[in-house]
Amino acid sequence: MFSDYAAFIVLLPVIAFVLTLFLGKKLYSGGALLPIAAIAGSFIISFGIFLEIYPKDGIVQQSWPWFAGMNIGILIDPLAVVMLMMVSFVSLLIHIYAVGYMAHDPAKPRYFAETSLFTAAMLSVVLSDNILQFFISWELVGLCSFLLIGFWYHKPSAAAAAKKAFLVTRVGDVLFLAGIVLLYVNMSEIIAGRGFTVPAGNFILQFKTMFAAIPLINPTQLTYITLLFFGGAIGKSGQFPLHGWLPDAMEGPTTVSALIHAATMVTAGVYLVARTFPMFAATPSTISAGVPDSLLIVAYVGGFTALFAATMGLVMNDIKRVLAYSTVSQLGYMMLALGTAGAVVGAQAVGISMFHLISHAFFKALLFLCAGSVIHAVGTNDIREMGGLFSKMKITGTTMLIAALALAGIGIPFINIGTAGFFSKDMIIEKAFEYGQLKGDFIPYAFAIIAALLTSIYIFRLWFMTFTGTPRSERHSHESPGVMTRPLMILALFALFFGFAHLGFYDYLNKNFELLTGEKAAPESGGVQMSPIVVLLPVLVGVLGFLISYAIYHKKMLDMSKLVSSQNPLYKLLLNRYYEPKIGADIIGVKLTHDVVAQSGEFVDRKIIDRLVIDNIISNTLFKLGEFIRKLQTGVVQNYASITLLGLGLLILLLRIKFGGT
Amino acid sequence: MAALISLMIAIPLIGAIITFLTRTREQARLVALLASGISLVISLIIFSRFDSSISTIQFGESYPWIASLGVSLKFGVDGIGMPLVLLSNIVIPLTVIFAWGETKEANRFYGLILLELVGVLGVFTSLDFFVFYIFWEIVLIPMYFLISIWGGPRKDYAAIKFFIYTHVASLVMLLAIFSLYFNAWTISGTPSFDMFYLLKNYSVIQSPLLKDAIFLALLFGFIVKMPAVPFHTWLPDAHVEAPTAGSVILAALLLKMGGYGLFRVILPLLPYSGSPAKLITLMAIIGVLSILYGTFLALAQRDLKKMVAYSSISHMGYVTLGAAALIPLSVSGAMYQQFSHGLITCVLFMSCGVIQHSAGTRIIGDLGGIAKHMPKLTFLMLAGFLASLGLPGMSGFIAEFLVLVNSYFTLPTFVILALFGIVFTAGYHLWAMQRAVFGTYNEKLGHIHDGANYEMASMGILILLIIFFGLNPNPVLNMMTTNAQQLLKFVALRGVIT
Amino acid sequence: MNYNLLAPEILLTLLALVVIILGLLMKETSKNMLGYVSAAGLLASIVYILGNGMNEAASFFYNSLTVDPLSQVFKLIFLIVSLIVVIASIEYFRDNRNQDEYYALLLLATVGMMVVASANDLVALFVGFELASMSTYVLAGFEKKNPSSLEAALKYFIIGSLSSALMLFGMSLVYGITGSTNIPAIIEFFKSNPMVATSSLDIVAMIFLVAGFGFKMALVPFHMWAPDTYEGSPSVVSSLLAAGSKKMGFVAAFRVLVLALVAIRIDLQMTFAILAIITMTYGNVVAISQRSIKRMLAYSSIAQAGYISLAFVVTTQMSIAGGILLALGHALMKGGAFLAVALVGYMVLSDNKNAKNTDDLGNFAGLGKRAPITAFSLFVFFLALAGIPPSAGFVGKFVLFYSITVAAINQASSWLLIVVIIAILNSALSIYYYARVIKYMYVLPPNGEKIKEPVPYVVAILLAVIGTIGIGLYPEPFIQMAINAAKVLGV
Amino acid sequence: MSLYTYLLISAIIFAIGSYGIITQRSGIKILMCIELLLNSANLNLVAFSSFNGNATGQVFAIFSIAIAAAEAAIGFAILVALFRVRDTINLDDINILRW
Repeated sequence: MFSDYAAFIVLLPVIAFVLTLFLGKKLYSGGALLPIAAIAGSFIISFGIFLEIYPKDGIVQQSWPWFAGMNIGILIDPLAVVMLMMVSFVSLLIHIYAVGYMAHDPAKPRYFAETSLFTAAMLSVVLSDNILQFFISWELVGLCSFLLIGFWYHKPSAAAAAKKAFLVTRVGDVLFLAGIVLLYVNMSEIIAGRGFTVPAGNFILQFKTMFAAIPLINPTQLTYITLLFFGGAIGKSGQFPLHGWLPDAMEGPTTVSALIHAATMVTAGVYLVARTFPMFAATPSTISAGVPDSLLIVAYVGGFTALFAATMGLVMNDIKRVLAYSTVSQLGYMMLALGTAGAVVGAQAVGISMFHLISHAFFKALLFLCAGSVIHAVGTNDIREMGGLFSKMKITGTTMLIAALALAGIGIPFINIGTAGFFSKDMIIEKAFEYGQLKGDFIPYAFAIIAALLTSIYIFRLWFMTFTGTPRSERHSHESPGVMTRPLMILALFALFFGFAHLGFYDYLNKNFELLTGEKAAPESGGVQMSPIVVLLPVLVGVLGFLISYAIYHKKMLDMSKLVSSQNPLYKLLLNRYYEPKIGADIIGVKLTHDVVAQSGEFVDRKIIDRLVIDNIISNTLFKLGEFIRKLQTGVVQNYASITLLGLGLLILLLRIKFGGT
Repeated sequence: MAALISLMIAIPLIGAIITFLTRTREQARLVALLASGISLVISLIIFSRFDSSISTIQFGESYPWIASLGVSLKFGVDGIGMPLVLLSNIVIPLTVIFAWGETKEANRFYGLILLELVGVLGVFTSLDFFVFYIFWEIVLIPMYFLISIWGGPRKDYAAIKFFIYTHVASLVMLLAIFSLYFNAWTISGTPSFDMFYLLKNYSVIQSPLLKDAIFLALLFGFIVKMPAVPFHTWLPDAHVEAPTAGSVILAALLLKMGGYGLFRVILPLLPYSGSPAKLITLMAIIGVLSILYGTFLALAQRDLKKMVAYSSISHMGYVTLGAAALIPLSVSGAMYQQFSHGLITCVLFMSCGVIQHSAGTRIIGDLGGIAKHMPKLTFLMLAGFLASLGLPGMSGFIAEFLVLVNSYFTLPTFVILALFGIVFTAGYHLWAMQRAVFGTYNEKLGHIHDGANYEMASMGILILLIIFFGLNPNPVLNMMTTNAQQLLKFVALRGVIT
Repeated sequence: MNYNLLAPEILLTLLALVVIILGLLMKETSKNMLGYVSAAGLLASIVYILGNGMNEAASFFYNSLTVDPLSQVFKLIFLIVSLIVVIASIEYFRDNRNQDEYYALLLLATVGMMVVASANDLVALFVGFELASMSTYVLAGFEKKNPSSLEAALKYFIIGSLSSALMLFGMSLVYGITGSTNIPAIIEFFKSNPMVATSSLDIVAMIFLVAGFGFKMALVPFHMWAPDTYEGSPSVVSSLLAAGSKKMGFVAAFRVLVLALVAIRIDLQMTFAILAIITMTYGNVVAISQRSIKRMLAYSSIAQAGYISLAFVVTTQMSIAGGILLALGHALMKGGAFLAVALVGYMVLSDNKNAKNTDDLGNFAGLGKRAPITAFSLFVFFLALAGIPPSAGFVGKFVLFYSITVAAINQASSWLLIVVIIAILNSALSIYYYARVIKYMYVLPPNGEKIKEPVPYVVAILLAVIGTIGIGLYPEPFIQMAINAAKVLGV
Repeated sequence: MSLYTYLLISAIIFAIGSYGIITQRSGIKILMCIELLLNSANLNLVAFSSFNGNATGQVFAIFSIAIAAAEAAIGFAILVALFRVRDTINLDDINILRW
């Protein structure tokens, strides 16, 4: 029966949004309770649906025609339902946490309205059954992210960051839109014939129809479509080269970072690739017509981003920025999973990637909330001014440590005990290795394993610098209120134990596309026996990273001031984030677009077309002419007579010339 | 209830005359609101009775006028005209409400606004070329006064430039009308200015050269109104100098006349023109050029209102592009773009007006952080800007999506070019918001107050409409699609597009 | 032979004499009623013409005068113009001790024009021309204490008599070639022996005639007198000259030139096109830089002459009908406009007695507030002159330009199309200087308080407004009239 | 004497007249020049009339002579009036109206 109310998963938060927006001021704590209740409702419904469909391997499909042969609808399959539960659950916890975190903010109603609108949009992304609705909701989450990053709009940095976030993701969105355009054209060529009339009951952009039509789409076109989609994913999920906005997005409240820029929205890109995985999988796996296989590109971009972002994570001093880069790098892992595992085990890659996505959602949200709790207590983002907080903030410290362990993927191999990250991430790394064996191309694996090392280094650096040692600044600090710490604990539990669900999770998700399209998925590849080294290595690098950080930042065994100095070019490169902001914003954004193109256009418009042509050439000439001619009117009558006679003569002459006559 | 349309046109006319005669501004604005309100009600009645499944003229009326020239007062609406009639009747009352506080020569002001309504309604409903042309010209005069009486510092220049520019265009168009008229006359032996009749007989013209000449003359007449690059330079000046109400009407209704011309006149002729392929390419180039050029120039502007003006140019580019693509859904998308841009641009110009009024400047650099003191405005303005940059869920997205997606069938290259524009479109909107509205409050502005309630009310209504038509386009989109399909039957017949 | 059809001319002639005689007998103060008398006379003739026979056809005095639709239309134009001018003059010349002569001369001038309108013989044509010209010479100089009025009269006189001399010379040549002064006979002669018709002597004769008529039409290069005279003479007289006697040239040209040209089948198209284009461009361009409104109107009426003379370029029935329509419209618009200027002059003088050049642009500031009716009328006249619908000016231009376009299509001649486009650009350009005055009237603040507009002026001006808009709103009968008139020429 | 003699003479008179109008400054002289022009035309008329062998031309000539007289009268009247206010009939000085 829950599935009949599927629509309310989205509608409840929407209602909450409207109510909070308009009468939030009058309600308790800026009407925080409305969204909390609404999202709780969404979670309950999602969970109920899960309980309904899980036993009978069912999926929920509802759709209503919209306009021009397109529809809005609901599609809840395994992929969607797990995502639904995660989003609504994390969002719920973060909302509760926010009651405490935002307690002193005057603009609470706006905050809660926007977050609940965001939740609605995100849920709509997850359960939409067609690419158009997906795109629309995708844009809406982008909008909410824009609004929430710029929540403290009076801070210029925040306003700028919000703009940057929106614009950079917009680049991705345009690619995505282009992909949709291309897809639409192909689809309607196939089912509607030039998009004149769409046969009833058919909806051009519905996933079901799309997957059914995959074989009919020209492979090259298909590759373009998938690549363009992936472009959208790059934008949203902050993959290289569109990663720059995500660290800046930390200008927003920490809760926002946790909700949008760690757990949910940024994973939408991964979700998009997962959603349309059959199309990616169907792209020709050889270099056809000069177009490389989409999955390969996904793998490389993901892998590279994982490493690339991790390097920057090493040197950041803003606690949230470190986490931001870690998010980017983890998203890279997810992409990598889709790419490599996709090549190895086909559709099962979705399961692998999604599992990391969800466990990451838990521990990264946890990390952010801990960071928030620290910032809330200390009042700064700079870890150089923190230290020795553990004594004061036990709960935060512990939970954050758990999260760090999960992120580093610490666990005990072979007996399969470990944190969530241990299962999800190591699985990805192993698949990358299998991919290497299969394709004889170990580069992705290299990316993954090095990134894993760096990950554990920067995260423990963060933890040690924050919680151990002696306080490096005179800031009073205290443990956060219960309304904030309890969500931490709950998330910590998930970070610890979620991992054990991995087998069931994989099985369930593997059914996904077969449930959707009715075709059997690729047969279970009899898991290649891995050499123990391969299984062990990820954990080893994780531990190694821990030890390195411990040595450097806790025991202070070696002095970093050599490395950490503006003389060191490598350090500078990293600290300036590979000069990405300079290149992106200043050179491309301001210099090229604004100063060169736009200004020259302005020049052409105002100076040439307007001044020169309209004013000078046309008007002024006429005026001057008039002034000149009127001077002929001397006022002396004889001249008039002369001109009259002259004209007469001229006319006669003219005609004489024209027809000589006798 | 036969003469609904002529009633709808007559009432604002009468209202205008009464308004001119009123003594106090209270009377004036009340009369204006009443007249436009009644006209709105009538148009709603027509709209509700409109059958969007048939493409023929509905609520047609015809009265003889100049027999010897074959001119007769023919009125009627179809899927092309109806939405614009509705739009005009929505925009004008809201403009009156927005300008509720006008003090300078109120009776003239509101009277002129009503006259504009008369003019545009006439253009959108008249089916006789002669009458069409007359209304087309009449529209200029009130706008000239709105600019030159209530305008800004360079109002003289702007007003006269606007007038002469568009007047030349319409005169050139008149030449083409002459030719069509003469052609039809020689064929049938009896003079007639009936629009469809003239258009039908275009195909009979022998020389392809003449055909193209006529086509281009008409096209010129329309795209100058739209306006399309490179005939657009009158628009920024006119907008910058015009009073808010003037800009609103100019952008929301007068520009739409050009687009209406494309659908009403240009498309039926296109398949029969001398060299359709070339002309289609020409239109596509003009469309895309306007999109990109408008976008980049908007990016270059310092003056908020001027930026909005250029954004109008770029948005109207979609209309040309969609029309040129000759796919039913692209054409109806273009029509929908007209409708939605009509609503959206109102909000933008109203925001500019409110800011100008309370902060005393529109220069983006001189503003900053006004959100602090103008929360209501910020909310509505942000909504408007987002709608304008094509945020899904707002009417603008549906239009642009339809245009882009469907134009790709026939004009892939141009669509790809147009897509580039989108990022920068978002760019200048957000840039302006960030610099002007967000950030730290610029203390030099002194204490500024939020917009008045009537202003906020009319903007709010517009936003609601934008969202409504963004979520549920069908009420207007269906009738557009019906007519678009009917229009393009001939295109398909002639096999112009491949 | 029934002379009823000439009743208007006869009536007005007698009336003129009566007015003179009454003027001798009356004492100064009661002379004001003479205006009403002449107005009554003019009105009576208008009614009479409308009453019987717009479409009559008859000829008198050994076929030297003819009555046909063409003549009737132009008579109507002349009568209407004179009527509104007389009505306005009632105020303008109130308590002037010479107003009896004024009205007599005005009536005689009207008669002269009417004679020209129906002249069927070169002699009659010449006599009519001279009658009208001489009366108007005097009228132009009627303010005999005012140097500029006298100067205007003098220039008008000298150039006028020069060109009538030219015309006479031309006529003598024509007579010499054809041995007759009767126009139909002349046409016949040309038709029957084309050799002679295309002889250079004949062309010279034609050009002389063109000069003669062109002087009245104020066609470049025979226009030089017009601006000075219009500016200098009393506004009411300028109104008569611009609106009335100007059309005399056109009707004469229609009667003689068009037929002759058609007959001698030599194409002066190009020549006339060039003349027309130069004329309209000249008028518009120079009008832009004028501050004296009367002078601006003078130049604009030169431009209008250019438009109307497009009718000679393509001598089709439609084009001539268009020419006639525009002439009719122009009579109303220009006449009304000059009267409005006269009213402004009155206003300025009532502000301060000895104000110089009362028609300066500055005096129009805020006219919309000071004299609402006048301002609105002027607004209408200007838009009509610029050819904005719905107005007489629009209808005229519409038909005229239409006919040229058609000719261009028919002859597939691109240069004709260019001619139209230039004409169109011109009428767009003209908006510039009209709009400037409109701006002064409605945008700028007034420099004085509201005045009471004298009834006679208002009546006269409103008559013109009603005519202008009326023709615009219901052109049907006028178009018919024009077409019938054009039919007479049988082109 | 052939017709052309007459035409030649009248042409010469015409030329003199127009030359005078262009060059002379005094209003009176200009009036006289105009008379010359008119009379050259009259001469034409009469000559043509006798050679065409019908009287129309002579009638026309008589008409025009009468008219010319009237015209001259008016011209002098205007000049006199002008002299009263401006104390000159030198046309070069009479140019308040221009441009």
